[in-house]
Amino acid sequence: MNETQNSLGAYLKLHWKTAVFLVVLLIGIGLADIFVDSYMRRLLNLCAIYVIVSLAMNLVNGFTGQFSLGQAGFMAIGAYTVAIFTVPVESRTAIFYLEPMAPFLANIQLPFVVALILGGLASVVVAFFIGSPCLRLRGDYLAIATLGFSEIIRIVFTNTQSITNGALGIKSIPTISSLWWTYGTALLIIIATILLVYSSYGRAFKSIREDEIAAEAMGVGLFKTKMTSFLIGAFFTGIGGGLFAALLGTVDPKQFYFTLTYNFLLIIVLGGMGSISGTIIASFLVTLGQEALRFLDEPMAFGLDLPIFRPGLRMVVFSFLLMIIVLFYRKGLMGTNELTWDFMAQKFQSIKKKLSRKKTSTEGGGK
Amino acid sequence: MSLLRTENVIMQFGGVVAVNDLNINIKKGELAALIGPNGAGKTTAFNVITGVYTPTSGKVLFTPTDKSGTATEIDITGKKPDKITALGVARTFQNIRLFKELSVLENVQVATHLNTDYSFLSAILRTPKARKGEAQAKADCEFLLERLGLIDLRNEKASSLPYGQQRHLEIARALATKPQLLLLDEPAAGMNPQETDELTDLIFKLKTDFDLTIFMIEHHMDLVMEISDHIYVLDFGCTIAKGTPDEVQNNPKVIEAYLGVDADVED
Amino acid sequence: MKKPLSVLLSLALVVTMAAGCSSGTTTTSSGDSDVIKIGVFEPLTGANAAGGELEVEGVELANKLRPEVLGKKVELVIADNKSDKAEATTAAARLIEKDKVVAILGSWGSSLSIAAGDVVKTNQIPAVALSATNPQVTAGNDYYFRVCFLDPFQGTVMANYASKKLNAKKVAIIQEVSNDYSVGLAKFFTDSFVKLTGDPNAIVATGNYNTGDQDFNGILTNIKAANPDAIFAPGNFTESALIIKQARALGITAPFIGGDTWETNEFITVGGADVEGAVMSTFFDDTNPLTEAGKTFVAEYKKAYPDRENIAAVTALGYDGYMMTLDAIERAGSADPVAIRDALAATKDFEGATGMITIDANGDATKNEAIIKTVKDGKFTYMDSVTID
Amino acid sequence: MVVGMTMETFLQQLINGLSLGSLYALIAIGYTMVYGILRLINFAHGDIFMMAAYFTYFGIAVFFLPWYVTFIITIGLTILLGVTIERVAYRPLRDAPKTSLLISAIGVSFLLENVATYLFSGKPQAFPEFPLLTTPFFIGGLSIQPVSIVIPIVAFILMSALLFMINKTKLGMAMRAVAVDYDTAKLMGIKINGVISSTFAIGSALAAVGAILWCMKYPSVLPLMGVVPGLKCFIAAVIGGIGNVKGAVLGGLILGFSEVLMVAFFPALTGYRDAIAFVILIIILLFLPNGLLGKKQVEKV
Repeated sequence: MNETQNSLGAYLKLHWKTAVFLVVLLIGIGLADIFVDSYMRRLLNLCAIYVIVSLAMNLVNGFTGQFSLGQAGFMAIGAYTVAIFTVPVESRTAIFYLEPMAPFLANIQLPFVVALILGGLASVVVAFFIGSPCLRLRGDYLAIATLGFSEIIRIVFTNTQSITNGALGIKSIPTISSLWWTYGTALLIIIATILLVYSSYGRAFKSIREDEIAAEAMGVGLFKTKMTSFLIGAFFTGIGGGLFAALLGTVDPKQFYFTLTYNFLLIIVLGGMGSISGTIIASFLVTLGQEALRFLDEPMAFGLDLPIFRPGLRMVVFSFLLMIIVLFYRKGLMGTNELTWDFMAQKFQSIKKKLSRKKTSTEGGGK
Repeated sequence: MSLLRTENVIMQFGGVVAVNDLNINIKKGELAALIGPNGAGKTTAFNVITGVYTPTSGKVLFTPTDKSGTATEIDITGKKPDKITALGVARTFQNIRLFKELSVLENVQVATHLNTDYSFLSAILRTPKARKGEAQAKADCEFLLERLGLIDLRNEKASSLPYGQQRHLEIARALATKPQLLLLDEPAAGMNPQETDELTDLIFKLKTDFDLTIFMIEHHMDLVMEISDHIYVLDFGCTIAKGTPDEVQNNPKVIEAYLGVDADVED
Repeated sequence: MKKPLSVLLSLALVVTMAAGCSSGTTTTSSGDSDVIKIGVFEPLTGANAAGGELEVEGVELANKLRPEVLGKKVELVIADNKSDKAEATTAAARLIEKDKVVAILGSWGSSLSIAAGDVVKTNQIPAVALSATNPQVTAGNDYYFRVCFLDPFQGTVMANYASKKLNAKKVAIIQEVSNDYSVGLAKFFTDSFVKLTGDPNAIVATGNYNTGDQDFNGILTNIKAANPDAIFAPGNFTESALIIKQARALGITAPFIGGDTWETNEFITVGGADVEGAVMSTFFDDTNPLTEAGKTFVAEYKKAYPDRENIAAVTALGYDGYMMTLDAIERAGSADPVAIRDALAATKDFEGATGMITIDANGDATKNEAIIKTVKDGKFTYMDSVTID
Repeated sequence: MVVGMTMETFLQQLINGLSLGSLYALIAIGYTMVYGILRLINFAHGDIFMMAAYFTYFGIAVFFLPWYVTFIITIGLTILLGVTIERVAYRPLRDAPKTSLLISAIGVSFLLENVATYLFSGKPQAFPEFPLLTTPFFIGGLSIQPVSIVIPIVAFILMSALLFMINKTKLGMAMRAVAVDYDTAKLMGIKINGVISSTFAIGSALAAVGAILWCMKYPSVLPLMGVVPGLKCFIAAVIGGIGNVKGAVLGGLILGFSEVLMVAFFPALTGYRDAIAFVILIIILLFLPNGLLGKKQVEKV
């Protein structure tokens, strides 16, 4: 191995565009953090959380090819862990007013970061128990079993009054509003995912997606590898859930109905199963798009009182879009490609070529 | 010394006996071939050896040599395919099973995964150990691609390669697992005579250079007769003959069951 | 190998884009225009849509009657919180930041109001809950008020009714375990009923169900075996109507009693003949308005919706919430949110359609009167009004 | 915690379990048929069921058609819906990766739910009453609604008819052939599209019958009413061995009885009732991955 490649200088030389870009990105987040209003801030925070959870889902579904639908459940675990451990002790009696909090938890309060990581780890533990039976099974059973588990988690949280406060949920969770929490975490997770995907482990994930039998014949342990991916995904999702709880300041079991998972499914399908950059773009498009399409639910859209614009239309349009993508743009925005400098240069070249060809062809037609 | 032995292996699917009482004994360093008409159970035999199927009864025994040079016989019957591969058995597939969306290089790199000695955490953190491992694996893979004449295509998608090169890539990928025994399932299928000749040479060279033992299913009789040390003939799941190419060629059962009935198979 | 890190490009692009467009939108609406915007924060889709629509009707009716305050036009901005908490916080933030409302009304469903609580608190925009009866809505939040009574009060009312009017000694409870309202009300009822009867085992059976369940035969068969004098089943009207239907089919004859959420047309259409005689507590009765404002409201409602048979209590509360807020703006003499908050907190003896409203230190309406209604001939019919001190 | 369970209560619970289980069984058959042939979890099946309930509601309560006409129209429309879904959302993806097909199924389910919410509002509609079938009669302390007896009978008749069709008719043979080996069946000259469409037609018709009976017993119609029954019936099909009609019926009954009996014997756990289906699913998958009556599947290499 070449020694110089290890040094920072050499790395920067090789990836100077990326380095510059990262700096610009950080400055961008900093500026946004100072200047955006709280509505936009909330949306941007939500975008970052969606990036985290979708990326985790894509790691399992897109890169490893294991169709898992348990995102809502893992988010719930992360969210509740943060909620339970960060709610100020003094306000707990007021919140748990139907049944007091279980004594072994009632006086434990942890710093946000600790609770956040604990939430990720808790969801890893649960994922291990879910994964052990399910990851040995055929793919489509995994889908239904993870969906089922996510429902079980919700039902359990509804019924364990003294720990989760049941249907009442937990409120007064200390909130985060700075973009740095969510974007910082998202950035770390994106980088970790990139490094993972472009490592031997990432290639093992992809080989399973491509052909399980061949992967196994090449020495890739199916169960172990699937499990690694599943657990990492669960960890990230738990973290995403924890941030979600801290963003909203309140959690209750209904938030984690399994249809929540469909949001992330839409994102990874739109972005491209197996594309990190696609997932990131799609997370923003979907989250901001859902807000932007609000006018569809308002009867007075465009100043016309059209009866077709009424609550519910937005979701119809949304689910319709999902169908269109699945049926006609099966690979989503990016397929399994990434938005790298090379990729962009290539695209740019091909567009340029197309344009110039058009030009010549119209000229030719003119003669 | 025998490298791979099977003892009375029977593989049954419902009422169908695909492999019946298979007894093979492959010695270290030899090149053995498994022939027989279509549907004779050859690929099933491979699948049993590599762990894709667990045999209904019987044993598969493999004697790998470890780093210190000691050889121990291990019962690999019903072990998971990846465990068997890790012990030193690699294979190619009759109907080509490449990782289509991955690049040529990545295809081969996947096969080095079983030799990674760092955790996924060090992979994420890119620890010196992980970097070193990755670089080493990459270098190994590039070396293999060089040997199989695919180095210039390393960044192409596997699915975009022409058929013959896909077969080469399958071999490169199998070699990257650092096998002691290589199972080739019809490596020359679909190749023209010239390509077949080249492949024959290549297999021979690889065998010596990588110190391999090869077990091969093949329909091209020229190839089989030219390079095999030992041949097993399967028909309807049963071993009807075994021996050197000469012995097999002159075995009346083989001529009747195989060559006699389906003579144009040699093309 | 490609340069994987450059993947991050997309992230920056969109962040800067988003930051760009947000700064564009915020500057457009200015503070000193000639309209005062009030946000209506209600579920118009999802599980709570029916309740949300009824409240919006009340708010819109009130807005029609009193479209101006301080010489400025009042504009309602209706935001759908989709019966979903995550949407709720975004919707509330949107009303405040994007639409620049000075006050918010809503939402049906306590948990949605609770979710919005932090948003209104940190942005210092007053909010008035209309029918959210959970104590948590206003607890520890200086910016949330309400015009309805609370669950502990309602639970006590129904326990009194069961004990005194029905002479019940043993009661069975069926609660919607995934619904905070239902669980809370069941708990307050239990406490109060046990105290009234002095019998710690007065609750003879408890059944739990989840929102959306349709089969209750299992729970009801257990309850039938326990043979209670009455069954308290607060919860969503759909499930409650099915519960009563199935109970009657099983031959359970004990009377069913419940809370304010039952008072919807769907309860009667789904329940049919079987919900006859079901008893519930509620905020308002259109045949017996308690105040002059109540009479005006009923008259105007009948004018606006001539084909409606009865008026939901939550519609009256929607009306009250709007009127009380406008009253506070007038008293504050400005459309400054903090001034409105202070005026709301100082509300005393405001005459609403549902009674006289005084806001206490918690931000709750002190109401000591509840209406008891029953279903008679397919209509919600006034039975009694109960006062508890 | 069993509070003095009497024989009467127990029998009543058994009746409850039988009628609920039979309803699950009817819907589960539709899942099993589609899975048997396409190897696809038809996520939209529960929503097809929901649409059938709306068709019946509109026929009787809005257009005042006689019930028998409505039932025929409902079954017809539901078949049309099911076949259309297959045509539009599944057929173009038949050669695509499994995941795409599964996502498409989820998409259809999501779309139907949202369209129904948009068109019919989230409010429940009251399903018309059928006093003849719902007025209970009493045997001792037992209360029995006639519909509770009709449901298992209908389920049994339909199952038998279906088994006859699958085993004895030409279409049934074609279905079995497609289920075993899609490509070979094609080579044998079987019209794959026709067979698959028929499968969806039969599955949807069963969903329609299930919806009508369901609504007679639980008379409210909602856009999301198909979600939970849909999931549970899929689980019922897996428990019995997916792809197997008898298995679906068995699974449905097991699920119905387990739910009701859990409520009967452990009243304190009633809040966990919806979880029981998933718990059984996991246990079955762990110990009998092919379900109770399913066959082992061997993957071709």
